Amino acid sequence: MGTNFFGGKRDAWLLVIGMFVAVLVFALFTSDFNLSSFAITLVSGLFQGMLLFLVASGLSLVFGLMDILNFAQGAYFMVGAYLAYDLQHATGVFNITEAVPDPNIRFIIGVLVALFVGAVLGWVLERWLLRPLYDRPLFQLVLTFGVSIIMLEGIRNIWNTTPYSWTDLFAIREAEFTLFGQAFSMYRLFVIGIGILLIIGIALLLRRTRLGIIVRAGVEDPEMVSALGINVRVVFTLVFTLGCAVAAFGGAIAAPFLGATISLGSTFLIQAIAVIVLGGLGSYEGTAVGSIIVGLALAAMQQFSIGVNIPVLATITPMLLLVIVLLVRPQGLFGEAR
Amino acid sequence: MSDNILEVRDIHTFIGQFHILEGVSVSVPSGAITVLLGRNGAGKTTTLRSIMGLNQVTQGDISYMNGSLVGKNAHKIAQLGIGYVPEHRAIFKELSVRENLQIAARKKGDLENNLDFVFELFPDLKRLIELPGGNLSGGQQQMLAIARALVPDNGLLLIDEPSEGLAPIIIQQLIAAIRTLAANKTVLLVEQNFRVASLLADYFVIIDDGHSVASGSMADLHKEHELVQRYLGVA
Amino acid sequence: MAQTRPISANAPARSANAQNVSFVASLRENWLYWLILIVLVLFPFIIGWLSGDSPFGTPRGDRMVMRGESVYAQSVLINIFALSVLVMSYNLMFGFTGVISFGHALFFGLGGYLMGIILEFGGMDPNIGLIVALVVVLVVTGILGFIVGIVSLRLRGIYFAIFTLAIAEMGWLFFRGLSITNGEDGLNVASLPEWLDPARNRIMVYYVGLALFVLTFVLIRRLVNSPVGSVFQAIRENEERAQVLGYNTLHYKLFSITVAGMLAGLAGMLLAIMNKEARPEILNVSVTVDALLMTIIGGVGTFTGPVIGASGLHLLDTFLREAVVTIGPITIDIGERWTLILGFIFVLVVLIFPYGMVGTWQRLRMRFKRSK
Amino acid sequence: MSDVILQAKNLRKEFGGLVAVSDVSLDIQQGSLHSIIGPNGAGKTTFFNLISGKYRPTSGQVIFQGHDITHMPLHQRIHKGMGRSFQITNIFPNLTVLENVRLAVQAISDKTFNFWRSAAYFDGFIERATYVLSLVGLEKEINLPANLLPHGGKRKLELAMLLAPDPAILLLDEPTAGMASEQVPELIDTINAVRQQENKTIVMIEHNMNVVMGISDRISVMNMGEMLAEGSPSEIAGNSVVQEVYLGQLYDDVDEMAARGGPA
Repeated sequence: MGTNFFGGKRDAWLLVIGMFVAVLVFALFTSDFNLSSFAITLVSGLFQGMLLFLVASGLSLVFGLMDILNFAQGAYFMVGAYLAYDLQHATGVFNITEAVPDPNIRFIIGVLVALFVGAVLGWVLERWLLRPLYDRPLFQLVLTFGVSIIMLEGIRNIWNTTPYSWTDLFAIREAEFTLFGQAFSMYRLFVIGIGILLIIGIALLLRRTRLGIIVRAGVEDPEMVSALGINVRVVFTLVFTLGCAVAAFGGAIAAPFLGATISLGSTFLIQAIAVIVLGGLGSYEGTAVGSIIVGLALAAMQQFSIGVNIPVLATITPMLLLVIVLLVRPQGLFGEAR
Repeated sequence: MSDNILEVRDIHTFIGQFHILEGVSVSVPSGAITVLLGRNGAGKTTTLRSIMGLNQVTQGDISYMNGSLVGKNAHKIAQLGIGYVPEHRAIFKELSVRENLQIAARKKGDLENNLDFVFELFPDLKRLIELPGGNLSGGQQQMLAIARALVPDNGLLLIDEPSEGLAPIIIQQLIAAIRTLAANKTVLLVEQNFRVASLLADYFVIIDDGHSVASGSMADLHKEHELVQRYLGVA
Repeated sequence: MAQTRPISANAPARSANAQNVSFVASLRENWLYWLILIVLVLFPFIIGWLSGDSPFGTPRGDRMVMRGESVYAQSVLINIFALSVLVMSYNLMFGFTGVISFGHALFFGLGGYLMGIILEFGGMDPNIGLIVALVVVLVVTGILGFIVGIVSLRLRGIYFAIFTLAIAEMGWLFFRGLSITNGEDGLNVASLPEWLDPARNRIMVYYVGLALFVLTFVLIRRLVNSPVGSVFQAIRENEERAQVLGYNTLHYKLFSITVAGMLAGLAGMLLAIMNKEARPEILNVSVTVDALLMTIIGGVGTFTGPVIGASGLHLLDTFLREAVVTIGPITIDIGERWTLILGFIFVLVVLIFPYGMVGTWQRLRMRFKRSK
Repeated sequence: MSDVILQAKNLRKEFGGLVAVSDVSLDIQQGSLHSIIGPNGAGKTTFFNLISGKYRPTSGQVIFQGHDITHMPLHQRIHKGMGRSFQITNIFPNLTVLENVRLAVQAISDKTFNFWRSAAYFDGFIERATYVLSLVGLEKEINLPANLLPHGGKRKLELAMLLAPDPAILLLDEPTAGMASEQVPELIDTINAVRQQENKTIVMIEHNMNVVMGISDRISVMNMGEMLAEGSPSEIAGNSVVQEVYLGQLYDDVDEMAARGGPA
């Protein structure tokens, strides 16, 4: 991975740099070389990229390690969003506005509860439903899909189908900052910051800790890891739980911007799948880089599609990018050629 | 036979629908090197994998230091002190040599205590320590695979085809290393190459078509020309 | 995926000189299929007789739409036909050839949309429009299947699956945003020929649907039992070995994908006729996922599995959606929780039937036979 | 040398800098049984993969019946009359024995791309398949799913699939690998019978020296990716270089070293 930064993966990195340059040039072009609208594109792109990463990172780690494409990942994102919304606002199921009058603290509580619930639900799914199916990968796919339906319906039954938009503001959601003369909500910066911290955090976890070494080894050859005396199944459960928790966490911190809606999960899931395949399945750096590229491209395309008045252009961007990358590099950016 | 550290009794193993082992028995005396001989596809590798818990044994028993291994998960078996060096090495290519060794440590101090011995045995590894495993040559990977099994305090090593695809000069080094490490470990070896096997092993078991068909001391095997020709095809 | 592979679907080969008695033989061998066919042909009349409603429907309301028990039952079956054809076509590619695609919805949806666009904007006589639509759907889905196949079959396994997903998602997003087809609201298909208008002549739509269903079933059965079909299965079992035998496996996979795509297009046409509209949902990935799930639940690589999976789930869907169950003091509105129940059904079937319903049944029967 | 059926010219294959086969040339005479021997890792299987088309050579040429087939894809070589077996048993496990062979017969027929007619067209295929199965002695097992055959039976099935399209040359990769020793003579008889009845050219990799010495017309010896020697069985048995490299020298210094008690 990082040890030979430009070693075996030189082609991939060259391609990545090329794509970055192309996307940024395109963004400059769509903003008519106006720095303040370029800044909008940049911030919005990074923001969307980080949200994508929050769903994609878990998906990618789980796929790399266990060969499971977790179709329920989007539902975990949604659970996080709904929980955070509910705990923040007086409407909904749990009303803690009187017990905790400070909206900032309520937000923190919401995020933590989302993280915790995501972890618990992730643990249940892996430990009790997926584990009996380890030698039947196709059925694992069906199962995660069934679980995503159950979770979606659960949400529908608890919170009904009306979309919630976030109304209860708190400190960083209100604050603003200025870039090239353009004012932005501080909250975008906050999400970007969280995303960057998470990218670095997971990278450090993978590089520096014993668990990380085991996970990276497990991606290559889980059987050999177990033959070295390590209980790989426990590691599987741990990583799966972590992936679901991060997705729910992502939903929670996305909610102040995106609100909580029924279609949130499927949109992010499909885009996240596009990201991890584009980045190369099983490659963490591919997922990180892919998230940012797709996020930036999305923002630039959004800008562009407003200009030409073809809104479809923006929504198909992640898919289009994926198709192009796979045609150029069938194994994705950082995937291993077979 | 209390001085046999490992006793495999009449095991049967399926891989999918294929009945691979149809009655294999192997006794491994402690402190010695035992070799499994036999031709390609005879079931030697499956025997090692069955001992290690990587293939499910459906019948028969495997006892290690008087406890049964049958039905145990691979990681539990490894924790009992059995080191496994698989066919084709199974080095983690993305991990550095150091990380490949680190991951094998089962408790604090494993790596520190045994690293000197490992470097003494395979001095090459010392200078390659920060390189990704995938960048090593075949011989170096084989050394790393054996070194990895030496990091924890294993009493028994299962080594599958150490000489496969290696140049003679490397094979020489490996033979010397395995002999050195066997001074205080028990080794069960799979070796296709009869010459290498003769140089290493004290005892042999011949496996043919999923059955163990002969066993004894290696010194005696050299007199059994008929046996050698029949099962091993060596003139 | 070895565990989902069925025992060879090939019937034992019969010798050629037995061909004149083969009809009788096939009657004896396939009596259950013939029986089901007869029941399906008579179905509108049986329901009509049982319920007392006319099988052709009774005009009601100011728009004089044909209604009645029999007509309603027919519409349930028409939906099942369309769904079964879709799932059978998916199974041809996935179950018999071993190609996993996540983009099947594209072909299904294009069938509906192309027909709708031709009928609504073509300005042709509806009968001619329908024939033109049929030809265009077959040609476009065929060519598209071929192109998607040729471009993407060099991708392996999951990369191919996700590539097809991306293509299909773009199709969905495109039609969802396309204003001439009313975007998310969908395109109304009002210009159907009178004889095939489900509001007036439901029974004709029923027989057209039945014909498509039977044709697809027979086509797939013959195809799979033909020389080409045995190569499909060889590819599923061991593609490299098939190459080494001297087969250009790319050709066969392309053929399988193309035929599957065309059949899915026809299924989409049928559904659009029945609903008199084409909505973007028919292009959504959930259509593909449904086809995949119904195949797996019914039995991958079996002839009847997809039909059983499709009809079973659709029937459950239809009847449980409005059901209210009262057990003692507890009243459960199943309809409200139907999708939730569906989710549980997926989970349970996966845990209980390791080879799908038909696959598990076949295996049990084989084991029983062998032990006898 | 007009009756050379297969010719390898300076074949070379590198895997990421590692030379697996180093400029190997070889002529195979029409109708001969030519064995390739050598220690593990000598590059025999890689060489086979180059001839049969599984790998593309880094450089060099393969000439078959006068045509350059170096870049011909796998499936076309079958139609040109080349058949190849595998070290690992490679069959269609869930299809019947007959289906396995029938597919092999069908592969070279012009009726291959028929997707409607069923029974009628299968007849000719089945006739040939049954004949080939009787040739290898599997006539009783034709309706068994292939994965239920014992190991020796699977190797015979492989041989039958190989013979089915009536190839001009057979490439056998360790045909006796993994067979019970009692079954080996039977397989050798089968190979000999096939060779005489059907007048095939056979190229074979084999470990079992008895087999090799007993039935080969020519033997080539490979070592470390290079072709070391070629000759009749008696020439090879008497060749001192071969003796040294394949059977002796490689390990003589190992013996020596062992005697000294460690590497220098």
